[in-house]
Amino acid sequence: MSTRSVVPFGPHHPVLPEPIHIDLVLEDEKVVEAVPSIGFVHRGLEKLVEKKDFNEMVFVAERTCGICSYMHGMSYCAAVEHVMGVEIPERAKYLRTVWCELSRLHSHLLWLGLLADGFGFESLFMQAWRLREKILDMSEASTGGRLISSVNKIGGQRKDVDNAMLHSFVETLNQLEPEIRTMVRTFLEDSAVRSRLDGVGVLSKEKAHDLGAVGPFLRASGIPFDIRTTGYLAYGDIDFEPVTSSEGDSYARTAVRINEIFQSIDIIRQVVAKIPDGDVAVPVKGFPKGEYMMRVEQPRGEALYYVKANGTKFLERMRIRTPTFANIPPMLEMLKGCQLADVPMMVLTIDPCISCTER
Amino acid sequence: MSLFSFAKTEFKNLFSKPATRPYPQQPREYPERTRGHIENDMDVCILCGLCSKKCPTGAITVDRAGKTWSISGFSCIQCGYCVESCPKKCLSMKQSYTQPDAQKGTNTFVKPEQPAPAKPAAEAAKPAPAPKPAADAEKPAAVPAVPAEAAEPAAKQD
Amino acid sequence: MGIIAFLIFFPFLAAVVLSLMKKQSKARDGVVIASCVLIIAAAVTLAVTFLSSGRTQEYLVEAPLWNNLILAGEIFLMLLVFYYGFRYRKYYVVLLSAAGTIPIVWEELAGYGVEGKNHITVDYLTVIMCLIVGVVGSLICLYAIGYMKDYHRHHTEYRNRTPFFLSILFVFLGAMFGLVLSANLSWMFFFWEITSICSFLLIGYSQTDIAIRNSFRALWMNLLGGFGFAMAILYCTFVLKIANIQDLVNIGSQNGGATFVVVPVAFLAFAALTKSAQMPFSGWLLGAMVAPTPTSALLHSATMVKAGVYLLIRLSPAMQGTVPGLMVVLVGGFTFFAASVLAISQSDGKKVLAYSTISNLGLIAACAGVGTYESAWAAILLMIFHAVAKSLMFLSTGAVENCTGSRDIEDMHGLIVRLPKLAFVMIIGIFGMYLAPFGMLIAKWAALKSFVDSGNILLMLFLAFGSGTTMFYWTKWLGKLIAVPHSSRPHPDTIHRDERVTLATLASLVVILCILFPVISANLVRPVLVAMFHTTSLSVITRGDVPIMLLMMCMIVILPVAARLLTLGKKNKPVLAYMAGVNKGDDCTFVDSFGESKQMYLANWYFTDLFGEEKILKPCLAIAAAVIVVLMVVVIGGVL
Amino acid sequence: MEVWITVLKVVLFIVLAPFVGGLLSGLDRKITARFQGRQGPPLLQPFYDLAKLFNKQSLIVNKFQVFLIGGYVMFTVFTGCLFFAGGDLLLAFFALTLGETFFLMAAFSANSPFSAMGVQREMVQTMCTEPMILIATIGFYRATGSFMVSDIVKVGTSPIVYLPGMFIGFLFILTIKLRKSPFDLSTSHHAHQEMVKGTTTDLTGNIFALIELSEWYEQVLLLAYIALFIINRNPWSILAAVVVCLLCYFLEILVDNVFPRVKWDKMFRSAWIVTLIFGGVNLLAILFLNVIH
Amino acid sequence: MKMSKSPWLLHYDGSSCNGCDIEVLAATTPVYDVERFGVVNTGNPKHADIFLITGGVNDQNKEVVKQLYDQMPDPKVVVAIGICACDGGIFKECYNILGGADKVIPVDIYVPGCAARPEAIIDGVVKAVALLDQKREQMKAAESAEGGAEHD
Amino acid sequence: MTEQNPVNIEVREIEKANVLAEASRLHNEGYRLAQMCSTKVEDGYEMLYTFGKGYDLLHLRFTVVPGDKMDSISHVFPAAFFYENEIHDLFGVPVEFMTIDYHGGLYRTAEPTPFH
Ligand code: SF4
Ligand code: SF4
Ligand code: SF4
Ligand code: SF4
Ligand code: SF4
Ligand code: SF4
Ligand code: SF4
Ligand code: SF4
Repeated sequence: MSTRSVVPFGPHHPVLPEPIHIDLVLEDEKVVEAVPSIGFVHRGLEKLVEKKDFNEMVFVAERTCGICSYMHGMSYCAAVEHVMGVEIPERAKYLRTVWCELSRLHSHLLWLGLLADGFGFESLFMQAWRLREKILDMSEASTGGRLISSVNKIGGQRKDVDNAMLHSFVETLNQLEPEIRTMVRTFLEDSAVRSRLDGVGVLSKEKAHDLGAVGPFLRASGIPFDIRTTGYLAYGDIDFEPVTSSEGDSYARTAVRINEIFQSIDIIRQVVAKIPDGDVAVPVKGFPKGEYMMRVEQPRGEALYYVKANGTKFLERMRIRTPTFANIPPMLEMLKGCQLADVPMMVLTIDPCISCTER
Repeated sequence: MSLFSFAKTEFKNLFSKPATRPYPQQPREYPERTRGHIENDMDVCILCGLCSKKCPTGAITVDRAGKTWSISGFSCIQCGYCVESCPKKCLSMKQSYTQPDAQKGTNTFVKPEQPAPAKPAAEAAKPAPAPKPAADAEKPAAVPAVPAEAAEPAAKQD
Repeated sequence: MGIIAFLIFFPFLAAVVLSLMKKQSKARDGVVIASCVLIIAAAVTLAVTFLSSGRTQEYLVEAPLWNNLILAGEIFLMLLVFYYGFRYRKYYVVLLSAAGTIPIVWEELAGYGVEGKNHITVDYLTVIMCLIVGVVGSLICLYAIGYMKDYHRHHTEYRNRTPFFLSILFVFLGAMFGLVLSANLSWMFFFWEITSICSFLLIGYSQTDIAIRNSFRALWMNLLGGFGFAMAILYCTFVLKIANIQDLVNIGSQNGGATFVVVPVAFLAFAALTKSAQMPFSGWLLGAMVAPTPTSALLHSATMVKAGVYLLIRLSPAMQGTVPGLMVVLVGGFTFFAASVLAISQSDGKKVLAYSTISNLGLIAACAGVGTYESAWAAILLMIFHAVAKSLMFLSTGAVENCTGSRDIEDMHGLIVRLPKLAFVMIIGIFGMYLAPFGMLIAKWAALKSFVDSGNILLMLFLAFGSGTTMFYWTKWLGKLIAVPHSSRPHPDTIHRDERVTLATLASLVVILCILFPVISANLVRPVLVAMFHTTSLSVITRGDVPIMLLMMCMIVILPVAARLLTLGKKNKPVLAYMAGVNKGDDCTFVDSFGESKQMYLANWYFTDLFGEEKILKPCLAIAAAVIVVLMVVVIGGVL
Repeated sequence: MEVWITVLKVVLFIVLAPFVGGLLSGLDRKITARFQGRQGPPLLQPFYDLAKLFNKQSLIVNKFQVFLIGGYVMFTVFTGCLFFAGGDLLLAFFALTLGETFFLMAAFSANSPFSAMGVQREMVQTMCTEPMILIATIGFYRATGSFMVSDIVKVGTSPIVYLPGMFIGFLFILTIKLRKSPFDLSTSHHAHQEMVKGTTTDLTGNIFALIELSEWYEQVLLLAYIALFIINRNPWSILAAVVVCLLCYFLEILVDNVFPRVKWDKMFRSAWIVTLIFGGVNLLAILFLNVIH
Repeated sequence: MKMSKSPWLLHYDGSSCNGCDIEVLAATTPVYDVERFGVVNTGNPKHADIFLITGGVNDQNKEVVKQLYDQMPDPKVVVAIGICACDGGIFKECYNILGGADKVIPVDIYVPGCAARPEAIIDGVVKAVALLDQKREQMKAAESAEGGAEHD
Repeated sequence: MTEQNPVNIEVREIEKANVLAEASRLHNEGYRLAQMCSTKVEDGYEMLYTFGKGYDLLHLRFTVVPGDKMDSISHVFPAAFFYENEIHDLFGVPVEFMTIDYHGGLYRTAEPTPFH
């Protein structure tokens, strides 16, 4: 008889906040085979286009995922705006950029916490989430929701944020930055933490490219691919470089996300300094017709929002290719041969969002 | 590379006040924009039903005949779309959220018969001893609020 | 005297009779059963008569006839090896056999032989050995009756040579009795060589390629040991002018560490190390697994390897603080540790048992090598308990194999449900191997104390680390047995009555020995030590600890009742095992990634990357070999 | 008289140890929370938990579990009694191993994936800690001339003077024994992990409560072992021992909170290396100095 | 001693959008710190007293939800967190959403909100905890009622 | 209000039979898979495959008539298996020769092939 164990990992599993199931075949602690399964949170929201008109769909889109909720809503709106040929006001673009980066901040801090939880460092998890609360407070103050912002609409933003508040955000971020820096030192320099990250789950540059990885996952393998550099929203006016790292291991992915935290803070500072005055929305009339594929850089990587409309108030098709969907095949590549204790690491270092993956 | 790199933060935490908010002992102040629950100024509402049509989750029920407007806090996603869509601007988003409960109650507002002298009667009501929720959960949002009647006498009294 | 002659000759007689009974029949079974009963009775009689007199008895002071017979026997054995060596073209065994036997024969024929005082001695140690060989050995033979029937039913591809097999088993027993009763080194040598050849024949029983390869490995290693034995005899004859082992020991212990006695002691110790399968000679015992289970049981528990440690214990007083002592201590201690580490990576039940035997013998050897009163006490107790518990383990593993077709530990998953009785017996066996308050542990405890007192830090470390690894491999086996998979059905229990009797007897012996250990210690072991060390040291286990251990024993017995009390008033509701929410409802399958059901499987850990044979066996052998070579060179160099 | 004092000690242990253990756990949780910038649970929380667990329905996977856990509890408590009665350290160690084996068997018998994986790790943990405990025990013997606790506490100089390395080594494996990060590999006490709850995954209600309870006993026992390093003939040394125990416990809490969970192989290697270096070298030193003889 | 002093949580994400999930997690972190109430986030149904479920149920996870619920020892309460878990929320018209958690298991407390904020989750847990004591009493009563007959 | 832009992505229409050949060609040119999407249209299912090279996207479109099968491109682009299983499970379009075939088990929906 073989000395291999066959065990289910998930869908319920305390280390995975979201349900994902993996059939694990183990030899001692070594993973020799891993077949994933999703579908536990599949709702079928893409098909809601038949029941909700294209305006209402904003609320559905933002609930594709509660973490980068804002970005989902925004991407959807942007896609429809493109189809309809609507140009939104500059101030709205800048505001969208601020909220996008706030989302990225809270998402990355959240992820850092989950990663810490995944390798059993509870205090670090607590610290990360404690700092994250400050970001959520900003979200709540500006949008009225901690996670689900409900400020997007086709044609711009439903709410403006006055400059005083924006500057207070920058102020808060300035205070937060050194605290975050102190915390991330543990991720980056603590040798015990390094022992869990270094060389774990290496994804080579070639594999990362061929298997279609996106986001920090891809950038950590040395490919400077960041859709923000294409200059949508206000990114064209902002000075930033994609963060990359070359090792392609879990440590590199952690380091990339950490550097992106500081990059986001910097982007917000630049945006607030440059934000023009004016309206935050334009009126939109008529129904969309045509198709468009919107590309945005979400915290987890590039998301594609494909919208196809036929001139009625109901869209013909909305399809979301989320970053995690693209990242699962390369993740499988990493799982083989890792240790059981690394399985959560592997899953977490792609920063999975099963909710949006399954929609 | 270091060990115990986190100890400094820990000791700092140990000797400073915890970050914990003493909720619920101390009620929480919410920012002005916080989206909690919806209230209706029934003096102004014309029961046109537009809000109910726009609501993405069908949380609002407008009963023209019974002159009531009700909202299920357990269906509302606090998107504020109704507030935006209402032609009379009588809806408002309050900061406090609907309280958790053992039943998925609805909040019913009754249109005053006369131009009301006092404030509108808003009553959070729930079905009294209520059967197990699982049983009546088929389409909770669409169920015309049972407490409408229950709330009515109260409203009529003043 | 008569009883001694009976013990030595009767097994040979039984062997001859059995080899003539070609057909499987009730009569043959009857002969085996009768012989076993007679042997046990004889061994017990010997013990009783001896204990009632309590004096060391010596026989056959003058025995030229017997000397010549034994000489002839030695030549015969050599020729037998020649035959097999030429037949299978393994010429190195021929060489080794010749190198060992010819000098002895020459020495005897040329008249250099020294007349010892006596040829046969009965003392406490002999009696203990006779009891082990007689009782455990006979039980194994008894077990073999039923086992061999099943064996050939399962393995139709092998030629059925059961009569041959059974007769060799008895020859083996006879040789063992001869070995332990002999006082004369040449006589011992003769019986020593018989056991080598018997094991060779038994290991090669199935005559498959692997069996033949392994049997020759066993043969050459043991012949190498035999060669060492021969060298010791020559040295004793020519330099010391003695022929009896006891004389050697006496000289040795009186002239502790003097170079002139050290040489034969070293050679004998070397021989004993090969026979008790210490590293680097562990290979032969592992290879012995290919043989039918009774062989392994016999080799591992009652005979063969015990011959090695018996010799070491005999030599023990002469080894204290000497270079051979150091050699035995280091090799034994190291083997104890290394073999227990190696056992972790094995899933084959018999292989785990084999490594465990090697490991335990290492401990016994180390104790003997330390050569103090306490350590010898530990060594003897270890030997007794090991013989019983290990034979139980081997036989029950064999029974499981015959019932389920596999002896892999992984396949014993849930045995407690499938074969409850066998599993229970096995659990007793495993408890007996390493847990308090059972015998092995008590002995290990004493060993530890003696090591601590001897101040040998390496031994202390070996023991400390080795007990950790020992715990690991036994516990995971235990765990496999006790797992309760819900949908398992009881497996048809096909073990024969003879097997059942044997297993039940051995299992009870494990428990009884544990309870009776103070008695055994006082009445059997202590006198041995007194004779050896001429002192009466304090009891090794502090007096207060004995009742505590008996208390622990009682606690284990009353546990079921206590467990009931602890949960009194509670109704325990059965529920499915947690399987991440996808338990299919039978605790054995789960909903897999494709939405279908998949069989869950829970394997133990084996750490092959860390402790695998490929990884560490060679280095371990090399280390042990280096120790032996270096210290042998030191010993021999000291004389030259 | 002697006998009655011993009996009294045993009874005191049986009665008081859970309180001490529970309080220590409560302290642990409180300090941990404060380390994390949280307010944390009440100090008596562990007792509430225990009471709750005893009040829960007990769901079992099979009936062997109950029996085996019973064995675990009995022998853990028994070990403590033996220790506090001034018994033989080695015997106490063996009894503890026996108890541990029952615990392992209970986890095995559940036949569920997470219990099974947890128990494999638990065995590795035992393999990591056993050598150090044995070596420290040997150290006590070489330093004081006896394996008996009752004799060890009567020595003139605290054993720690001769056994500083052993003390450090023991502290190291104490982290494993107390299931603290970085070594809480088999039953995650704190942050979540791949093992779910490992060995205790399939234990519920009062059976699980018994596990908690025996962990308290074990905690007290382990700290008493630490105290053994300090105590000598001078009665004041008992106070010193209590202080040292508390400090050690605090240190363990700190370690628990500043480490991620390491992988089993790292634990295994580090535990053995520490044992070899601190335990082995110390042992060599006292053998060399031949402290007692 | 009251059950309510030591409520241990099991959290399962039905088919939520993560919004409520991470709020549940947030409730355990320093700013909200539900451990003040003795809450431990166990992650193991067999140790849990309170089942926090977020998101609605779909065809693939309903068995999982049921199984987790069944593996919890009595007394136990279920708290549905967020609109999705209350009635399917914005996804209730999706083809793969059966509805709220009460479609498969009895829900004791509903916590509204999209996403339910940590304060609401705390309120929900506090309400649930009170129920635990009640259920324990009922359990005891039931036990003593059938007690004599059942004991063997 | 501005004129609505009818098509604002560049799409290359191809034949269903050529999909594997086209995919291989793109793979050789250094493209990687960005997404695969199916849309239910009147005469069947419209497949939109998107490939990326650097920041450029390239779309291929073809139609599968109901009841017809299509070839998997997962041997060329390994990540495709995930998209293809999704298309199979949600739209009911059989995909042949996928590297990992869930046989309809990727999404175990109450209603099979809801987009059918
Ligand atoms: S990674 Fe996914 S599962 Fe984890 S918290 Fe974020 S959204 Fe939830
Ligand atoms: S990738 Fe995940 S977190 Fe980001 S928007 Fe999508 S669902 Fe939300
Ligand atoms: S839309 Fe406004 S006026 Fe009309 S029913 Fe709703 S609240 Fe009343
Ligand atoms: S806030 Fe949104 S969900 Fe709530 S009632 Fe208004 S429209 Fe409906
Ligand atoms: S499936 Fe279950 S019953 Fe069958 S062999 Fe495996 S564990 Fe035993
Ligand atoms: S209630 Fe809202 S936030 Fe919560 S899971 Fe549902 S959609 Fe997400
Ligand atoms: S769902 Fe069934 S019928 Fe439809 S394509 Fe797949 S296999 Fe064919
Ligand atoms: S999944 Fe199965 S049914 Fe569907 S195409 Fe593949 S083989 Fe055919």
